[in-house]
Amino acid sequence: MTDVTSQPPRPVDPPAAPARRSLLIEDPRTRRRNAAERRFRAYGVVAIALAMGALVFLLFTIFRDGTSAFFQTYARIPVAIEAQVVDPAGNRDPAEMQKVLTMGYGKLLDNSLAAYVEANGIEIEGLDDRDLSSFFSAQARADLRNAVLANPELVGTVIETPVMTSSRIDGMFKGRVSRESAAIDAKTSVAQYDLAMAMEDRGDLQTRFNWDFVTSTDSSDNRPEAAGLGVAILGSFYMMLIVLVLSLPIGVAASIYLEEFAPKNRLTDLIEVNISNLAAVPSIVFGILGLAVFINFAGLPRSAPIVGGLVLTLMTLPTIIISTRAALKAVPPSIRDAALGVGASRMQTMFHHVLPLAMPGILTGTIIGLAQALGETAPLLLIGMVAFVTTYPSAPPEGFLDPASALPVQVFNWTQRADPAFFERASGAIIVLLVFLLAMNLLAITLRRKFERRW
Amino acid sequence: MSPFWITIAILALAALGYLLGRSRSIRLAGGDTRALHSRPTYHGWHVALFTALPALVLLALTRLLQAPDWLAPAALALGVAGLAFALSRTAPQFRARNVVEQVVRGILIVCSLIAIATTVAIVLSLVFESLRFFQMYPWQDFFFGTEWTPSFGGGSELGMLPLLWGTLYISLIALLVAVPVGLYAAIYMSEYATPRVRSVVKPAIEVLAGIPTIVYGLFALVTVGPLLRDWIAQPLGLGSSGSSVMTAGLVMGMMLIPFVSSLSDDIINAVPQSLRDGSLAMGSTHSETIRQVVLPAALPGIVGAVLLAASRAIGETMIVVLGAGAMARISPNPFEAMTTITVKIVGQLTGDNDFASPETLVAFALGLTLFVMTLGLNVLALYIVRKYREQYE
Amino acid sequence: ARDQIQVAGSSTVLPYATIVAEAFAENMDFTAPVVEGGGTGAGLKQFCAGLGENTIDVANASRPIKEAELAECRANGVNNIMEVQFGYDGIVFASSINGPDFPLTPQDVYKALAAEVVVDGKLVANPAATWADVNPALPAQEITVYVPGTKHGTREVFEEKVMAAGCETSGALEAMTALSDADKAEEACVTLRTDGRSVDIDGDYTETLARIDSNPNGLGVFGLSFYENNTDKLKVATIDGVAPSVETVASGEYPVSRPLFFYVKKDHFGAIPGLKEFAEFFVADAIAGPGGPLSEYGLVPDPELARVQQAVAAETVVAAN
Amino acid sequence: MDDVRMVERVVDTDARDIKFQCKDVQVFYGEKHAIKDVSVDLLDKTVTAFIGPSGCGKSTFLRCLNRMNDTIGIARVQGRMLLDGEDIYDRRVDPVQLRARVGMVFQKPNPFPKSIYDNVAYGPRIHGLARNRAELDEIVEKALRGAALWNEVKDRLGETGTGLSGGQQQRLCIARAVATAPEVLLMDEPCSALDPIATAQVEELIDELRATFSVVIVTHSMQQAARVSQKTAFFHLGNLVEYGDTDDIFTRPRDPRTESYISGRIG
Amino acid sequence: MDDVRMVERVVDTDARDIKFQCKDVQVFYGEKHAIKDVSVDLLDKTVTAFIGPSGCGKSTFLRCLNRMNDTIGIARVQGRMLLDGEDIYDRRVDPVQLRARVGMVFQKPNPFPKSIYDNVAYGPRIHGLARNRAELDEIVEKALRGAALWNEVKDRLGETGTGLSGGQQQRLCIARAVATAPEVLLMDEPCSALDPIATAQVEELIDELRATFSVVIVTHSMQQAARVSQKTAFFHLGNLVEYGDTDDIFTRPRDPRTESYISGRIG
Ligand SMILES: Nc1ncnc2c1ncn2[C@@H]1O[C@H](COP(=O)(O)OP(=O)(O)OP(=O)(O)O)[C@@H](O)[C@H]1O
Ligand SMILES: Nc1ncnc2c1ncn2[C@@H]1O[C@H](COP(=O)(O)OP(=O)(O)OP(=O)(O)O)[C@@H](O)[C@H]1O
Ligand SMILES: [Mg+2]
Ligand SMILES: [Mg+2]
Repeated sequence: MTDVTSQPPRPVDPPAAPARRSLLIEDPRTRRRNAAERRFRAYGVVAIALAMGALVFLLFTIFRDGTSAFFQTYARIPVAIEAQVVDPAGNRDPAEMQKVLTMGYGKLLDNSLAAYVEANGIEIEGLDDRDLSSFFSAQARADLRNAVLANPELVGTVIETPVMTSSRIDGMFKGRVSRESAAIDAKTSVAQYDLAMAMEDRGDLQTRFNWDFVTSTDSSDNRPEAAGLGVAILGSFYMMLIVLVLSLPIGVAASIYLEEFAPKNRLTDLIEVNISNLAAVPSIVFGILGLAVFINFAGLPRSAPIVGGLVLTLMTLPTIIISTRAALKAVPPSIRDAALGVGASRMQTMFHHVLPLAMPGILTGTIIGLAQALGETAPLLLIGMVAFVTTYPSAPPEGFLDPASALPVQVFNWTQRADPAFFERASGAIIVLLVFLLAMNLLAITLRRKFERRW
Repeated sequence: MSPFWITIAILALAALGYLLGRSRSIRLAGGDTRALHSRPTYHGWHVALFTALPALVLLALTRLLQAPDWLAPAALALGVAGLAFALSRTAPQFRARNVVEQVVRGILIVCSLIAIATTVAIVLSLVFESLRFFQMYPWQDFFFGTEWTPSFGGGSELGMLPLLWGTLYISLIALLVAVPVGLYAAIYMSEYATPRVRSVVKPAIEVLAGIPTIVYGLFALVTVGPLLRDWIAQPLGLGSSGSSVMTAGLVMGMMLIPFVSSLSDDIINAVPQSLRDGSLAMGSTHSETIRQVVLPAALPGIVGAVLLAASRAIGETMIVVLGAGAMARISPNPFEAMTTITVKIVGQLTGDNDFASPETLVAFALGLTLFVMTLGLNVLALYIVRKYREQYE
Repeated sequence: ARDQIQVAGSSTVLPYATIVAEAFAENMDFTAPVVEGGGTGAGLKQFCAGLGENTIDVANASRPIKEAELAECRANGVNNIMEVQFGYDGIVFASSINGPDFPLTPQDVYKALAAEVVVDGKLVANPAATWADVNPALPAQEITVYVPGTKHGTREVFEEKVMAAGCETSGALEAMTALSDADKAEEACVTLRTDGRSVDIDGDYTETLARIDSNPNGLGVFGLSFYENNTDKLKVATIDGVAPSVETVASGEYPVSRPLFFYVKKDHFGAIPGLKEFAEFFVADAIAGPGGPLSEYGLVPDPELARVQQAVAAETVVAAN
Repeated sequence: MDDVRMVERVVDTDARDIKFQCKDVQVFYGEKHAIKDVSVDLLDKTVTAFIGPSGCGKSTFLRCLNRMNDTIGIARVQGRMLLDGEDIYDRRVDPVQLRARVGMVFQKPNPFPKSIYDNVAYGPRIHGLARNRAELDEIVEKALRGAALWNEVKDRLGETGTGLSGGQQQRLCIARAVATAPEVLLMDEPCSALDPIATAQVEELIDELRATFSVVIVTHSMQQAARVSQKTAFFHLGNLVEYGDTDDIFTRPRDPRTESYISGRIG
Repeated sequence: MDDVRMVERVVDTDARDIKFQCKDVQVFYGEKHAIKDVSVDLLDKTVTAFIGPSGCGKSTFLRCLNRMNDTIGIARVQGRMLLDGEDIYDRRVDPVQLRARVGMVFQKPNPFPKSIYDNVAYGPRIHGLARNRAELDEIVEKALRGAALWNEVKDRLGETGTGLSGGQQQRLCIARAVATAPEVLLMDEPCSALDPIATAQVEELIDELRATFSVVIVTHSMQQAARVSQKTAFFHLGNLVEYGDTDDIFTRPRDPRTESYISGRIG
């Protein structure tokens, strides 16, 4: 503020007694300055409001689109396990029965549904075979097959079990499919819509909370209703475990060395610039690196969380290092002097005094770095984690080497799929990802609050 | 035994070593720890480090070089040897603290070398393919070409200038959003807000950094793009593109807010209260204090935060793809579709092109160029910080 | 040792491959294969990186492998490659369901999207602003077409089968050849305008769909299967009067389509359990045949599927030349 | 050693206006009751000294006078403090305006991490006391001269203020406060880190300032209090034990606590 | 006012060992030559006072003695400084060990933002001076009593050290330094913020410490120097002008500069 005001300056030489001014009345200059103060403060409020507004809006859209992913419609009808379909050889030999593929079990469901329609006297114009066969999820066939193979006794009986409906039927109860859209939708029909409504009236269709969405594995484009996040959650969990365990200590250690111990010379300048520069390297380049170093050179398997974790660690390091160094720099030198003065070593000064004071900044870096790592897909592209994986990785440590996908990968994949039902799933996956993020950061946020102080 | 269990065993051994070293030092001092050169804990750490470090390094090496399996248990043996050696060294006058600190220092150095190693590895993994690219495509055309039209049949124009322009343009707009908003938010949080408000708002804003970028991309595509087109671009006659530099920049700026706000907030909070008091006591308003005393003192940290945000802006793909489109173009009109280097790196690497063709290899050259450019940017930032840094106390 | 098959490559093939992988894991006693997308080029690159556990076993491709790529494969010791063409993907034009119909011809598209057209014997920047400008039979709607970006294989097909074809039938090729040489003319045929009426999409079809949602004037290029899953939002355009469907593409009536492939490392048979079974399962009638889950999803089955099945069973590899 | 430079100043208290009128002031730091029921009237154009053992609440009370305690989260102030008859804790009072009129030098020197020049020019700039650069230069020089720092720093005005010695920093802070030309100047042990010569110069400055302003000074040096002040307040454990003319306090203390503090004096 | 509590102490300089031997010490802050060619021998079991005008280099020289100047990037130290005959700037010397033996109280109080107890216990903890908690408690109490702070803080040992008054903070720092039991204690104006009673107590402490250690104290109070020290060094503009027995310096200064500084004394 070098501005020279129009207001006559108070005489300074000699300092004559100024006219009495009331504290309660603002003089023009103060008024102006206070207006600037209020503006400044208002900018802050506006900034916070903008950020919070953006957050609320995004969360609102995510929850609006994604909540329904946690619900799923099931039908409860009697299913006859017809022997001639599932056991053409008729000898109940599991090896023989296995030859009947999942596709074959569709007939059981079709027939059962037709029988149900007849038994309940439902009359719908134009209800044809296709409407019946696409009423249930392809997953239902697979479930049925697994049940029969696991228990051949079932053959020839009629079982009553919840049967997963297809995504269009499910969509009818989530507002995604209407009678009008069904009319022009190649994958469903008005007749199917009427049938679903008729079944719902009878209480045979129920939409209930769908834990499977969180626990089961991904599924193909043909059965969006069965897709789940189990593998992705495990994969993300394993990766984040690795990232946290590696990037936090390494990042903090590197910052400590560079900020406190390294001689200040060209070389350390170079390192410093270099680290900030690493933050600007597009994340996919880290994928290229991971492929070359961890898979081709070190011989780690593709699609494995360990490789993903290592790549994300490298990617997170700059964020943590930059924020940690800034936080270390901000600790007043007098604190260091005080500790050194009583004979603490530099290491002790560092770990006993400076580090705790820098902790809020370090934790912020960690929170942001991990958030970024958790949401990143591009580097995983090249190391094979943007994949369709339908087997759960085993428990650690072997699980680190098993194929897995990750939450953002699942979001990314699902938003690309053709069936609109996947969009809802992707939004649901984002909700899970955010919950995961908050859970992951909760400790850091509480810790940070504990460490925050002014001096 | 799998390497994992050997690691666990070594760590257990190190823990044992810690206890042994500690108790042995106390015993040697006859129970009076004041007779020791270093605190018993340091003796403990000394033994633990000598047990674990060589063994773990050997284990890592065997794993990396795919050495025969029997070498892995050898690591365990080495751990035992290290333990014995360190224990034998323990003596009251043994400078355990200095040894431990030297080792820790070594570890710190190794950690900071990881950053260097990463850089070297990145450069190496980019440079060979880039060379292959420049053998197929003239470098003049790449660096100075203003046309970016890759095609499958060959004969592509692969000038990077349109991409560079888009990168700079979009990043600039993103920063124009993120820096003021983030900085003001940080100032408000650390200077004005009550601790309660701050403890809620800060983590909340940080959630913005954790929302997957695809959400932002869709937000740009579905909401912001049409909004800008219908309410600003078309009425002003600036074009009718749904995706634009402005869209991507605005949305990306939103994502970057927490990068600026949270880091700056911590740094501002670390400025000693005595400086604020000094300024307030002169009759300056709170905002004058912030602008003229607090912010300059916090400058290095804030520049770091802004750099981090800029880095993210340069490296972002999804928002640009969905928000700004894929059109490589040089135009001053922010309501036109453009694209960035990073987007094209990802695009060319994941496309259907022949992987040995210049259309794919150009991704590596782009990556390398970007790397060098951001390096220059960072040197500049370092220089600025050095010049204007205000060290308090 | 790795006990699951690793597949990577074209994102057009990806949905089919996942359907197959899922069914394969369900019905056979093998671990579920891991299927990645990543693009044909990236898939083939990893495929050709060498043999062994750290490399993938199957590469999906939306185009045949190129000579250069084969050479790289060979250089890295990947010699016995089986090429399997398992079907076609139809490429369709579609617009918002609420908009008018578009009976297109390649010629219309060419005239609407070419960067430069011949007017009165001179090359001028394309002046067309509405479809009616191109062909009075078409609606007077602003031209905006969302075209796959240059990284997509679909783009190549679009350029060849729509732009180049339209260029030729409209007589523009001839006129331009007269103005310059043949090579330049061919290139000019497939050069799209850059004034914002043709918009490159580097993302996927969902992005195209979202763009049409936000700009109802838009016309987008989609895969047939994508359209079939979204008939409630999209209205498909006919080409030369033929509406795209699995049948019309299979019969060749609908002109714009491309073959889909996957490549298998024969040398991995035995080392990776179930690899050969997977290849066979992929092209089995129950899967890839008409009425199977693939065609249910929108794949156009290869009319010569039986021959393909035989070739797979016989482990026929791509001839070295 | 003869170190008492006691100047007999004729003080005519009644002729002076009351500048600050404090009534029943209480200050709490959280639970801690730091100032207990202090009532005191500070006169205009007078130097008032606050003395008392360390930790008795001198700084705390001083900080109340320009509401610097507002910046300490846990501090609570009760009671009435009138500056020229106006309650400074009134809701309508703008602390900024108050602090412009009531300047302060802190106990711990806290120069800004800026150049020496900018440190001193800071106040005049924000209050617009100079019309142009030349005037500003003049103000800065005068303030630095007043604080006895000019000769030491005139060649290095551009260097950062934090690179000064302890005593130099303290004088810089004095210069900074004086440059703003406040009506009341609160000085918390302004000479604690100064050598005798510099101390004498600062005391001279204080004496000069008294012509127009009132000055409140916290000091541990009874001699200093005696030399520069006309009024003295003695604090003990948060209480204002005695307040009166400096001469009276030092020669005829009424309270036994004052008596014992004064007589136990050494420094 | 009779404020001189001058105790005549019999000082037998020759019988004492030399603790610190400094030879041709030069200190530069960047370009600035802050200490010029200072040679001085500091004796064991002796209190040495450094006096001189503000900014003359006292703190700078003091900080050389335990290598605290290492932490200032631009500071360069030349010359030889021998502690018990060993060059403390030798490459093999561990500054940590040096600082454990040569403790320091800084000019600006700088308590850790930790509890009062932890502030004092920090040194003993890292040096392993206590075998158990009881011993540590004892050390802490003794140090705080020595620094005349115990009564004020004994009920609030868990509160943070930065919430103390200025003088309390200074005493806390003294307690912190004393608790480490160094051989040499460097004190940079340890009583500047203290009231006379506390000052007396601290001076008593210094006198006690002298029995076993050597103490170097920077002070602006000539009286204090006279009271507590046996040797005095007078610095001026970076030069060591005069060094000798305190009595001699104050009664028979040899250098005119010393003479004029002493005679101009006030505070
Ligand atoms: N960090 C620094 N950078 C640059 N110059 C410095 C620094 N510290 C001190 N100086 C300068 O060195 C000279 C000596 O400073 P020093 O702190 O030793 O003085 P001092 O004798 O302790 O004074 P005081 O009694 O005021 O504390 C002064 O002129 C000061 O300005
Ligand atoms: N921020 C604070 N939080 C808690 N207690 C405080 C704080 N500041 C001061 N106190 C306490 O309030 C009492 C009065 O402190 P004050 O700083 O006013 O003393 P003082 O008279 O200035 O002493 P000194 O001469 O040592 O500076 C002391 O007991 C001190 O410990
Ligand atoms: Mg005080
Ligand atoms: Mg000093």
